[in-house]
Amino acid sequence: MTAQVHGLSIGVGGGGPLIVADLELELAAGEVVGVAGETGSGKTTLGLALLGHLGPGLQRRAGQVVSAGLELLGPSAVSGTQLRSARGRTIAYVPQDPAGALAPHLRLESAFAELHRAHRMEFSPQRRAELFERVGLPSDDAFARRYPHELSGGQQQRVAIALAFCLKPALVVMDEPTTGLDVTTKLLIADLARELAAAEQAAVVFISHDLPLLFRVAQRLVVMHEGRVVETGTPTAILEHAEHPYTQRLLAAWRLGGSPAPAADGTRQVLSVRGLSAGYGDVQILHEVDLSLGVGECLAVVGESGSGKTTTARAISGLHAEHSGRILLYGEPLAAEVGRRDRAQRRAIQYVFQNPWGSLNPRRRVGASVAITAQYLRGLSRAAAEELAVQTLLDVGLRADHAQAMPQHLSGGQRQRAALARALAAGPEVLVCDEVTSSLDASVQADIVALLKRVQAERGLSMVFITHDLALAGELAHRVAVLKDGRLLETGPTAEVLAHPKDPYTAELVRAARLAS
Amino acid sequence: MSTRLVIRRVLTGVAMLITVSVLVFAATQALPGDIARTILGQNATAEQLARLRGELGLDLPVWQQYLHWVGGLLSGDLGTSLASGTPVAELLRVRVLNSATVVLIALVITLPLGLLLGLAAARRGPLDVGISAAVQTILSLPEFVVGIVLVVLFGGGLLRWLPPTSPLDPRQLAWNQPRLLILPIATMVLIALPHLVEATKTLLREELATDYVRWARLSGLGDVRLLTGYALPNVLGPVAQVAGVTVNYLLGGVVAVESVFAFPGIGSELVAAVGARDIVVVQVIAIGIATVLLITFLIADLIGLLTNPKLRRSR
Amino acid sequence: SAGPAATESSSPAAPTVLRVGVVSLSDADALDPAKATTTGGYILSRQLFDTLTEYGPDGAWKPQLAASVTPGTTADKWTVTLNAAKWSDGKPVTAADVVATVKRWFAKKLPPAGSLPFIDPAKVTATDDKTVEFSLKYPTVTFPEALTSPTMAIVPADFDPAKPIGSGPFVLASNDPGVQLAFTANTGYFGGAPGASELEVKSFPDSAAAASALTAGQIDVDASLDPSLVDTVKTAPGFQIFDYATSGSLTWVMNTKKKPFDDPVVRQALRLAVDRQQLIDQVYNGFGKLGNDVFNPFDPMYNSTLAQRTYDPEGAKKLLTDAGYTLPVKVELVGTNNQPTSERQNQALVQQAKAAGFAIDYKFVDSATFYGDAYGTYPLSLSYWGFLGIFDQAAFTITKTAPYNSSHWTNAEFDKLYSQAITTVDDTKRKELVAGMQKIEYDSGAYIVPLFLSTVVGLSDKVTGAQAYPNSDGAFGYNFRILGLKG
Amino acid sequence: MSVHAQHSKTSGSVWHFLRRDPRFWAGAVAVAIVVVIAVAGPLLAPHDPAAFVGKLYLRPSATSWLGTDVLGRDVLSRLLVGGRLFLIQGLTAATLGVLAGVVLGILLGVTRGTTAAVLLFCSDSVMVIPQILLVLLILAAFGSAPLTLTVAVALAQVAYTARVIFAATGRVTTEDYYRAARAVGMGTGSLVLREVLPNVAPAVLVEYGVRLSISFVALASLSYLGFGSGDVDWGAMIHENQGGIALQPWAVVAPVLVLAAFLLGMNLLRDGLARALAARSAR
Ligand SMILES: Nc1ncnc2c1ncn2[C@@H]1O[C@H](COP(=O)(O)OP(=O)(O)OP(=O)(O)O)[C@@H](O)[C@H]1O
Ligand SMILES: Nc1ncnc2c1ncn2[C@@H]1O[C@H](COP(=O)(O)OP(=O)(O)OP(=O)(O)O)[C@@H](O)[C@H]1O
Ligand SMILES: [Mg+2]
Ligand SMILES: [Mg+2]
Ligand code: NI
Repeated sequence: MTAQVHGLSIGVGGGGPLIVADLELELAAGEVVGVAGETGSGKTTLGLALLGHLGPGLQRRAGQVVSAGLELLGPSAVSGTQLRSARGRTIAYVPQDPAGALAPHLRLESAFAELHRAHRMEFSPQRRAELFERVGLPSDDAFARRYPHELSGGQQQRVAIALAFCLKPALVVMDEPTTGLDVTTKLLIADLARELAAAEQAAVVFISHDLPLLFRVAQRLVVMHEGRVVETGTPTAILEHAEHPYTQRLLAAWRLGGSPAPAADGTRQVLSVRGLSAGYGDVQILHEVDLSLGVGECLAVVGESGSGKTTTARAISGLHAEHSGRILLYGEPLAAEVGRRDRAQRRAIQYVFQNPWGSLNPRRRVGASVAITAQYLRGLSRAAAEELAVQTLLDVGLRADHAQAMPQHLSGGQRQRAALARALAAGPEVLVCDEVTSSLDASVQADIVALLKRVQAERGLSMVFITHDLALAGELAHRVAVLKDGRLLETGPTAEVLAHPKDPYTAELVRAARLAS
Repeated sequence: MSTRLVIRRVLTGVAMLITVSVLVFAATQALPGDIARTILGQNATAEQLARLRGELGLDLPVWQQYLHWVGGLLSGDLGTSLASGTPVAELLRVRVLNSATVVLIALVITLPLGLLLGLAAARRGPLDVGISAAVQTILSLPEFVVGIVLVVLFGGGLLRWLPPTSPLDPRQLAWNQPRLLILPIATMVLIALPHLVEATKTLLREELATDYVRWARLSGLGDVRLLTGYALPNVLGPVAQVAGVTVNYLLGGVVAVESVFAFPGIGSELVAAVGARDIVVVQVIAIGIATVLLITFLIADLIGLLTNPKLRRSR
Repeated sequence: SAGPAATESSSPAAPTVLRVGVVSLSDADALDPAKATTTGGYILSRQLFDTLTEYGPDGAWKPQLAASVTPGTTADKWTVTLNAAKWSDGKPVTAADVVATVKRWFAKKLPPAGSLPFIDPAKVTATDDKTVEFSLKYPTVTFPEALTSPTMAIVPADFDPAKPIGSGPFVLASNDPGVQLAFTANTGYFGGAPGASELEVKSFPDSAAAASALTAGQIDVDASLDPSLVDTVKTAPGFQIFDYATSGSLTWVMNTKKKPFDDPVVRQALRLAVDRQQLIDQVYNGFGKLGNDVFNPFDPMYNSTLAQRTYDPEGAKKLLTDAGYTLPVKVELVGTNNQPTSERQNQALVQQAKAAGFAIDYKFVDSATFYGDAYGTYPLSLSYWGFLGIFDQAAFTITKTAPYNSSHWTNAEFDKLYSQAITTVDDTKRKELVAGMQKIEYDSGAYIVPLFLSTVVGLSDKVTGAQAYPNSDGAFGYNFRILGLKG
Repeated sequence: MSVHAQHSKTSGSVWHFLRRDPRFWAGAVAVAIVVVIAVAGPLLAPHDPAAFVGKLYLRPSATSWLGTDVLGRDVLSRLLVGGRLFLIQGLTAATLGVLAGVVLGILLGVTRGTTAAVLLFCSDSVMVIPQILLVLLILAAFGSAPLTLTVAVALAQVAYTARVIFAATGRVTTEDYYRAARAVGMGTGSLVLREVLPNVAPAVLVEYGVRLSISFVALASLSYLGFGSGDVDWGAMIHENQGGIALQPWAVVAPVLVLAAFLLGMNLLRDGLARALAARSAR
């Protein structure tokens, strides 16, 4: 066994809550163990414990961690120099955000040199070149002399992985090493972890909340929930007989699938965008984008991060006036600036924001936030608006008393529902949903998607659904538009685009989405 | 890329200086009554007044007066004191030297000391608690109180170690009269130090909490190396900027400190000039100090730019 | 009656540096003595130049650059003979220089011209190298006294203020406006070499700074010691106090053009509302001489028969109520820092007058504002006056034509007595007339002269030669030539 | 993504944090004592602060507990009386300055555009001049009457507050809830009142604390430099009695102590508040 965790409990301070409870884990050389679990379930805490590190204010309550024959946590744990020399050398860590984790003032080769120096080892450029080659980076010296900020995010992550494997450690802990990367790079990194584990004969702990990815990378899976391991086994075993309700929910969310509700009348155009170009200051982001949306239809706008999805959404909603081109509502051109649109127009198009944490005024009760739309856009009296607000909150699956809560007292999923309620309270015809699920946990994501489907069907809404997840698009949208670098690559019925992508980029996206499932 | 940033920064500085000069100039316009009469006194004849107005350009439209004034400053003609009729340049020569001596010596002491104390305080512990308490206390006190406390302690209140006032002999260079400089400089250092210590501490702490330091720690690097090899190189730029701000505190402190110690510098001259409503002198001092500060900030920012690793290029 | 008492220390031994602290030099210190209006200007004048006459240590005038000043049979003809003095460039001081100086005052309308209305510049003639004849416009018995002011220093015929060549006991070594003046002794001074071979006059922003510099050994003489700080100096080992009463005073000016001071009853009442002894005790730490609302006790003509006015708040109230005023009578007092003790003296008045039925609203303004456009319009203010003979004082501040009469008080009877007295050569007769003038002032004038200030000087024990100059402004009348250093 | 905010139930009020902050309470007590002295002082003063109670510079005695000052007045009584106007002036200056700065900052932050950029640049330029210099410049131009003094101190702060509030407003206007409010068609006035103001309020509160301290420091300094109101106040007491330090140190030390206690207390109070607000908004 490369590493063993035995009966480990970690808590906050002396008497605070337990963050990791009664944890058992065994790791063998060459094996990749995936750790899944929702946010806050204790994944990072476990990962760091494997390096004998506890965050500030955390305390070991019971149990021990033995890595590569060294007791790192426990009653007779090593400390000082011994602990220091074990870290980086026998147990290595790959951080979540490589952009922040690579020291900005060190060239890549200096980072390697520093690591060797810390462990009093001779640094050989060959080893570095070999590792760079293995992780798919240029192995030449010129590249090694670059500074971290001269690399792309994926390249930075690979450098971090190379560094972690550099001193041939027995155990590598990778904490969400793929967050913030696009789908293709994500898969590359996952494959890399698997290859390296086998080639270097190291045990790898791969932490992620991306279940599909873990199924792909891990030989063994550990599902954590509220600090406890609730499920453990091979991916296939878990897929087939998940026991814990939480795991079942996760799996259900993932398998959700399904197809969109039939569109009410796909032929009449509610909204059309003609030759939309937009930018910020001197930088042009969108180039001549054309979109159209039929009544009751759901159009998915898909694209990688930075492709201009949010910008498009804002332009449609009149929140980004710096644009040219025309936006038509039932054939009527809309003013660029929301303030210049009339009330009926403002009411017709409602925007649900990407990030639920910033979209509700933190100084206003949720109910009031919802009521304001009804007051302003429907001209209701205050009392009537508040009544409607409560009703709408109930509609989106919240409780009536949530109207009196402040946004900070709601969870992310609840907030997103509240934000949706705010949009619905206006009685809109078009709902613009900007990655409404991307900042939520997988299980919550599924609920929101189901909710959207329901309200769309019930109210006969048209919807622009923005996402970077093609699979999600398939589930909800009648048609898809693919954006890349601010240009419209292709557009068409969802099924058709998924089945026969015309553009190579779309094909790539489709392939990645398939691989993930 | 980098040169463009530098040029941009320099141009901003110049634009700021112009703005400041306009504001300072505007103060003259606010002055009640007739400047020419103020200079020449109540007995001046109409011709005398007219002649002086011509000389000072008081008959011109305001914007021409401004250009006249700025032109004068640029060509070294700092104008004539309203209260005394002496050329301002002559009036300030010795005082500028004196103040510069004190400020520079204080700066030379403050910078390394501030960094050192900041470094010491960055590591939590009893030292940090002590330093922080002292820093907080001094930060909340007016500058003159710091000076008075030193006088009470060392300048005759309790101990008679040092002269409580600093009447420099203008015929000698200031630093040839060290005993007279000790208390003013000590006060200046005490005024400026806390800002630097506090900023260095905060910057270092922020740096030590970054992901890359944490990762380096998890890769087995030692504490000392983390501080000197990782945190320090990355705070030098921001610290240079803070050091620039330190000059701001020193120059502002000059007013109160020189008054406490009866020190013949621009600060005490400023107070006297304000008492005499000698706006010409006040303006020259204000513009002078603003210029020095803008240049200091410029240098500090350039150091910040040059040490910013994000702007480094591999080649 | 030649030079001062400097002869005793004329041995040219090792250089002795006398360091004098004053409050305070200013940027406005003029090198042209005729334009001197500041402490520094007076100091420069006294060290670099000489006046024809000066007030001596006993307060009486005596010749200075002049060897003698004698009237003719009437007081409108005066003959001045000169001492054998030399300018610092080695040329002798001649009668022509004196004539040129006087003509310069009038040609350039310099302040002395305003103070000497009786001189006709066309009728000032040099009869030989050392003799000048003055034919005055009208008889003036106070001619010698009138020439004592440091602004009336004699300068060379080709005088250039940028390079001040003078006949005085010192020559200028360096001048840093507002910071320090440095002088070296004029060893060939006609009155004997000064006691110190070098003189440094250092500026301090306030008396406290100067006092601590004295006890810290940074200066040898604190020329303007605030009386409140006397004990700091006295208790420090090696230092002493030298003090003497002078004719200077901080005088309250009641503006008779403003209510309520247009009413003489109110003026008398306020005079009773001042506790003069308490002022001396509290503000001046016991240093000072009681004042009686008329000027210059050191003038031989001073009317000492007037009853000393004392604090009588009840009397004041009675005067006011009898005149139909409802108490308290509201008065605005405007003050500035024209002397270190002005502010305190004003504060004390506010307090004292409260008991006498006055509600004084004290407004402090900076000195530029004080002497600005509103000067002369304040109902009540505090002015620094003195060091003038009774006639000069009257001519400057009391008579109808006085240039500095900011009280705007006029009295025909007073003016008549004044013009009679100024032409009366006979001493007893003149004294009678002056007594009449002062009685009028005492009964209905617009000045409150609460006390005469003492000059209080802090000295290191090493300083020798200190003497009182009661009729001169500044420590020793700024005659630093008399001081020496021992050891 | 990385908005893993804790779904903690203890979002807690500011009080929740302040209650357990000993430094905050030390500051609060110090400030409270000084404020009580300033407000009730005139009632407590054993003597008329302008009356002569003995010779000048007397050491403390049974009749005058802190001795007498340069004019023989009771130091304790003057100390007790000297705070009222000082506090009023400081409060007024800070309030005026912050009000003006908040209005300016929010307007600039909400409108943006060229005018705003130019104004902002001007205010940034003003900040190059040390504050005391700025105040003195204003005094030189307008004279040093007490009201001018207060206004000058207030004016010297406007740029700083405007900067801070501008930044805070900027943070609000780039938030989605602000966009949402714009999208329902709220006018600028409503946006400012209903969206911006409530959310910059904590920043305003902290800024007000900072400006209060700075106003008091500036006023005390000016008073010490001789540009005070002319009435009894602590800065002026230090100034007029500095010469007598060796004779009667209490006349200087007492106002220095009161001033120091007050200003230090203000700082502790403000820092405590800032910490609590930060802790709350960290959620
Ligand atoms: N130093 C600490 N002090 C107090 N609580 C902590 C500390 N570190 C973590 N926690 C808490 O412990 C819980 C688990 O944290 P951890 O970072 O291990 O979660 P995670 O599973 O990695 O979540 P994520 O997916 O968001 O990264 C969280 O609720 C967190 O708030
Ligand atoms: N306020 C802004 N100022 C300048 N550039 C901006 C601004 N907002 C966005 N951008 C830039 O515009 C581009 C498109 O941004 P946009 O937010 O539309 O992307 P997106 O497709 O929504 O990405 P994501 O999936 O990350 O939300 C990006 O390169 C981004 O950096
Ligand atoms: Mg984590
Ligand atoms: Mg987006
Ligand atoms: Ni995440």
